Amino acid sequence: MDLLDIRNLTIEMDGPHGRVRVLDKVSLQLKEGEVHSLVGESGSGKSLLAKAVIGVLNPLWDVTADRLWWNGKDLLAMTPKQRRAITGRDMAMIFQDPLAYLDPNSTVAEQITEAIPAGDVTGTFMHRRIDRKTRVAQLLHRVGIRDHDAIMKSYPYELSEGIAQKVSIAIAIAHRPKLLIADEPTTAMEPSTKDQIQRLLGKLAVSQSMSVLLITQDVASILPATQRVSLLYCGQMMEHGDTETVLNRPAHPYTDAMIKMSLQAHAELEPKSKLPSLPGAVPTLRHMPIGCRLGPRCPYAQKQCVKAPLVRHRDEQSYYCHFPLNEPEA
Amino acid sequence: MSKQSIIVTALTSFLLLSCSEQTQVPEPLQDGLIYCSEGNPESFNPQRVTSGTTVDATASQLYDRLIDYDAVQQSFVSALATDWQALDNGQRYRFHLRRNVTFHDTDYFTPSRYFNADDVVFSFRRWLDSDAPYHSVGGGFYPFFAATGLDQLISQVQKVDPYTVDIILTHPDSSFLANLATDFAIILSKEYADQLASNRQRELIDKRPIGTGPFKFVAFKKDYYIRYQRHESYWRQGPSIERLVFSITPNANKRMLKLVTGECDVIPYPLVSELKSLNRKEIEVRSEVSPNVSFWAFNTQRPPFDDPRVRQALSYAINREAIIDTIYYGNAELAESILPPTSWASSDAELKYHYNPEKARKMLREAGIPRGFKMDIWAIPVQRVYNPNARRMAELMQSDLAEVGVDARIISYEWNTFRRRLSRSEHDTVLIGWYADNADPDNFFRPLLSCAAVASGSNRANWCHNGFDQILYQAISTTDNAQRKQLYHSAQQLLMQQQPLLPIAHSMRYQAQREYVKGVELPPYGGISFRLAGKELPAQ
Amino acid sequence: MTRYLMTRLFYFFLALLVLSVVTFSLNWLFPGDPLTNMSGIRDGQAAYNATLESRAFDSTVIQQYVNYLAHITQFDWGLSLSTGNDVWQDAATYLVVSAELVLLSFALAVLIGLPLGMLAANYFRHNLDKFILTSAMTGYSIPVFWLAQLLILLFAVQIEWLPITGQINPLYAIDSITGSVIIDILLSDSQYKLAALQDALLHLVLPVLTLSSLPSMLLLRITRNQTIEVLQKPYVKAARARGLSQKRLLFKHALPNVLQDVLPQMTFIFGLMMANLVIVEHIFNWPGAGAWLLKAIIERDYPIIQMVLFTLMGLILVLNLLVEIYRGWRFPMTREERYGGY
Amino acid sequence: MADIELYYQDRNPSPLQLVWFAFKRRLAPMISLWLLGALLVLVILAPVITPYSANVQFVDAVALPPSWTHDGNMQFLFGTDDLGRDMLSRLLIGGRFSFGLPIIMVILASTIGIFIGAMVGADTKSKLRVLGRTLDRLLTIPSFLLALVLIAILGAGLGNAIIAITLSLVPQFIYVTRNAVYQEWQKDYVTASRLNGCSNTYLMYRVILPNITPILVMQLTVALSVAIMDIAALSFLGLGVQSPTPEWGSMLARSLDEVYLSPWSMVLPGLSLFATIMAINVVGDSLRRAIKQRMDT
Repeated sequence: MDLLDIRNLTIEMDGPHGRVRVLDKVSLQLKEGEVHSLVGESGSGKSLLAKAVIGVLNPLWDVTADRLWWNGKDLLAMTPKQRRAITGRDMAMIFQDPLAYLDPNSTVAEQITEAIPAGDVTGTFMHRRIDRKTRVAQLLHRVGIRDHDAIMKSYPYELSEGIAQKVSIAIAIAHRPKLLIADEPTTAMEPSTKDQIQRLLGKLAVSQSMSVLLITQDVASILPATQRVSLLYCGQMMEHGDTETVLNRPAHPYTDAMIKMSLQAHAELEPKSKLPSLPGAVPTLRHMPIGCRLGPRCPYAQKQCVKAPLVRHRDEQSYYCHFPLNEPEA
Repeated sequence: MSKQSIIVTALTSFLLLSCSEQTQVPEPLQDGLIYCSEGNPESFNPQRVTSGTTVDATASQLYDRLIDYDAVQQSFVSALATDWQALDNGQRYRFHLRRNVTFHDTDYFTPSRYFNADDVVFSFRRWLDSDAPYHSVGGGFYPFFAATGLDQLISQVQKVDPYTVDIILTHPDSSFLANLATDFAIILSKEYADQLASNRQRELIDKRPIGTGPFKFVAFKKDYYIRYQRHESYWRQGPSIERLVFSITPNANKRMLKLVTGECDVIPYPLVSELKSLNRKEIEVRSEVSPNVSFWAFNTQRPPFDDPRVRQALSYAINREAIIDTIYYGNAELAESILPPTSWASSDAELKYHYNPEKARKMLREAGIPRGFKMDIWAIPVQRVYNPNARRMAELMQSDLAEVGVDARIISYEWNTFRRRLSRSEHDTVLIGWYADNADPDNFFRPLLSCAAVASGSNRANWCHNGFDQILYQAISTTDNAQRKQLYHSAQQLLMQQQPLLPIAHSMRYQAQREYVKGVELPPYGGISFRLAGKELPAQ
Repeated sequence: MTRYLMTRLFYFFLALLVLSVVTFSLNWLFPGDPLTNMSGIRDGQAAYNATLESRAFDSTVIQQYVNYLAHITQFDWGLSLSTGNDVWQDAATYLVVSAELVLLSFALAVLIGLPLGMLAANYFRHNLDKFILTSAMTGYSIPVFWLAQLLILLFAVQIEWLPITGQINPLYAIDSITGSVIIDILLSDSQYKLAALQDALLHLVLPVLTLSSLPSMLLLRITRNQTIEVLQKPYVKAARARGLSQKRLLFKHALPNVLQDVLPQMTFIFGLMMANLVIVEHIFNWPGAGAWLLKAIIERDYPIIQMVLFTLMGLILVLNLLVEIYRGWRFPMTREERYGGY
Repeated sequence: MADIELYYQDRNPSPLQLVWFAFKRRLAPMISLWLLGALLVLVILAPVITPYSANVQFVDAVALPPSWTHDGNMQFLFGTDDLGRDMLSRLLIGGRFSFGLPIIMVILASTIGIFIGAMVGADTKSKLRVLGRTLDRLLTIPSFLLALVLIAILGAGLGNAIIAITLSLVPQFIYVTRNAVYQEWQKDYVTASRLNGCSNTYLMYRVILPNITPILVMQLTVALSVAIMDIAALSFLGLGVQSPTPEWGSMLARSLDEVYLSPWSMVLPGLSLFATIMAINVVGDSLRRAIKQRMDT
């Protein structure tokens, strides 16, 4: 059974210019122990998807889905209390800007302690106190913080970004979750820190044997350990599947463009080659195209594209496109 | 017990305490009475003042006089003097004093002897004899005695024996006994004065008073309250209440509301029409014909009010009928003269100053008063028998005066400040009045308009007219009422011509009280008395 | 923290000093003789010349100010011009009376404003929020003196639940020792303490209600807006993503952060109460410093005006200091010195 | 403007305009704004439209209830007071003192306050910092207490009350302007303009001021409601407007003596005062919300 099973998840909100569908029938499956990367430009709805799963979406937004299952249980049918029993215990989340996502008025120790399961510490009051403290130190060690005594007493604003993200991770894994959702954990970081965090995440995924849903902006930032990858554009799923397959033989023009863009950034281009970026800009919520939302920017688009494409499957990958690339020779 | 449970217990008991249905009126409220007075007393010695507020708070409560005036019998009755005779053709009065009368026993003074002639001599010499050690305490100023000329009339007060006193007059005076029966001629304790003198605390005599009256002084907090306790060994029938409180409430509306909520048992100067419209059966409004007059006095020592034509013109400018209607709600009579029509000396005078703005304008022009002439109207800040709302009256007059081209400004201070500044003659004109201390018509003339009263500060017009004084002197020198009536008539004629003040109204005197209050009577003369006060609370 | 504390104290005393310069110069600005305004001793009184010397009026203004400062640090504010009593001696009970009223009202304002504000924020955009917000706006806009009158008419006159004026029915004969009626009752040897206490509490209801109406509504609005803002902060979302209950979220994470920004407003709210104190005490005949100040202004009793104004304003400064110190200690992020100040 | 936008339009509304767009979308503040506008017109035209002079006393129509009650009289729409003066005329003329005067006072105070505040705020050197910090603390003292001090110096009366309240409003303007200017001064776009060689005066009036206008407008509404409340409170206590001048606060004070006989004489001025302050507060609050909205997006 899939740990997370999402079928046709749709999120709609009332904007100043009418109702907008910010996530359009997105499906995604995640197996236990799997590292899954969700790639999309800003505004693609990847964070919304994560927030919908974890249940911190703005309550005024409408969330509908054919299926939003966690371990075989329907998340949408749960009471808030039941939901909370899963959120933060079985699944945890870390965010892009760790400093903003830590309470500025609690110390690191307080915030980690809060996340430690009540059952982990027992005994008298003093015992519990000492227990908690050692647990906090342990957690800090696990995320690679050595000088735990100083860090524990610190307030978030006293931490560097890397340390703060490590603390966030420590809070997230305190409950030994089955799934860690990492929402662009390294996007705004400097390269060395970025590397540290990425390695930490990969290591934890293995050592804690937990699934990771990593959300990134570009293909290049996905974890080396990633088994599966999904690409979102403007609230629509473009393609998903086995990492190897998708990256090597993309079916969707969008995937293709994303891969080329990251190559452009990382590898030297041959002279005279065409710039592999998509023309135009990401549409605003107000002027969302109908049908396949990539349509206006897609070099291969045809009339048909005003109708949303159905899912198609090919080996280890699924894609939503009328005119897929790299089709095997018939 | 844990901290939380302590808090919970405290909170519940607090709630229970404040919500518990009151089954019984607590004892202090059963045998106590609250009178909501309209202002602060200036002192606790009525000898030193003329203000009714001070008299109310002191004279009948703390002190007794040698003789009292019985308004029903229209005669003088015995008080601290059991009987008295006029000797030497009315130039010497002999008073036999009551025995076994005790002074108040308080935490600041314990009397060792009964009241006797020494106390009478001391009390009279305080205001009579400028060499007396206590004369200058508190300023050495005794306006009532100065205004009525009593300090000139009495030449000597002699102790004949411990219980007999002689008072010797310079000449016979028909108003002497009447003045003696007023609220001002009270008896102080010589023993207390001596004690204070030896402690070098003389000024305390008027701040922590000792008298023989039905109540003794407990505490005074300026602007808030005066507390009294019953004098247990009072020499005649005393009150049935234990405690008396004067709750000082200058605002008439608040006084009325407090009566309604039961925070006051008795209030003076009620807003009669308001109370009647409330129509509550537990509140009684009592009224009494009272010899009083409200008037608008011009400061005749300040130009242009030194010119009789200006005073007359301004008198024509005021619509007094409108004042009677809106300020008194018709519960008063338009005053033709300062002497109320109920007085035996009153004669039918003709109303001279009918409302006539045309004439007023013309006269002002003749007197050389320019248009837009600016003047002040001082309005008393408290309610009085004769004037329920002087400020509002002033507002009415303001618009009347604007009509004739006079720009009037209304001035009002706190009552004691007001009186102090008034006696320094800082005013242009003032809306004030007078109510009689005794039944003698002289009480309306000499304290208000004689030259002596200018010096004593109770002549609000600062008007000194020798011819007028002459007439008054003649009137008190004779005991022939017909002749006196004639003299007062001519005095009024002179007044009407000179117009140092414009009489406005003679008002009814009102008092409102809860119906369970008994024995608080409205005397026609002088201040309120709680000597027989009691409460009959409905059975629970 | 020490450095933070030192700078706060420095600015506090500097402000106090400026305040004393202001009250000192008031003596010249008030009409009449500066010496009389300062000491309450009139020209012509026997002590006048001696005072002239002791107040250094034969010397420079600087000397006079130093002298004035020496006097007021010993609580010597001179004599009242209208009663001749020592101002500070009279002031003691007046100030305690006001303190009782203000503290109770402040407590009530906080008890109403904070929870209701958080409640409204919790139900942001629901009808409950709109209802609370509208009532808060109404309560905030009613002139205090009108509200007092309406409350009197309703609670005292129409349904006769509550008395109108004073601290307690004077028949209970509770001597005013401290000024605080509750303490006075407990200190007194009256046999009817319980009944007196009940009476005093009933007397407290209307003034406290009136005095706390505006501050509580203001506090409510500030708290609500601040809470809404905080609830939209990332760290609250993160906390929610950790599966914390709404209750824990509100009290453990939102409340401290709301307080951090609401606390500085407390001084302002306290100041507003000081201003309204004058009106409330006047209406309900409370023997407090506000009513005393008003009377002094009408009677032009300058020593009293000076003393009461200095004390009221000084108290606001003291509260400001306390709030700053607490805030710096509880919310170290606000110690701006870490960033070098602005 | 056409309903269909063919092209993305590149409008560049000013900060104040942006706030206005956000503001006018809501109903309550717009009603309040209309109410205030109507009141302003009424107050300006008061001498023309009042049926009677505010001080003329109709002796035969004393304490007449409003016209819609049984005993009322169409001649006096809102009834008369205890001296027989027309309530409507008094309310309208009173509005000049209770609403008109505060507007003038706020304009005066804001001119002075914003000018000083801008100068102090532009001073980035720290010489004045100690003084500024000290004054910050003194600014927590409410304007009503300051007004009382000034009344104590000047004595009671309308003119003195105006001076007192105007002066007591100034510090708040200085404070708000200074902080706003200071914060704006730190922003990158100002630095950019400075690097472009703009003079400080130009910066202040063309760059910074337009950006802090919404905040100043909000402070204006706050000050206006404070001014109205203060002048009414002073008059209620007998320290402000003197009789016979009608002013809502003093009308309220004098009506207390006849709450029962003529309740309307207490209700009407109180209600006018309440409605005016409420409208101003609603406008101010919505402005605050609109400003916040603009800053968030």
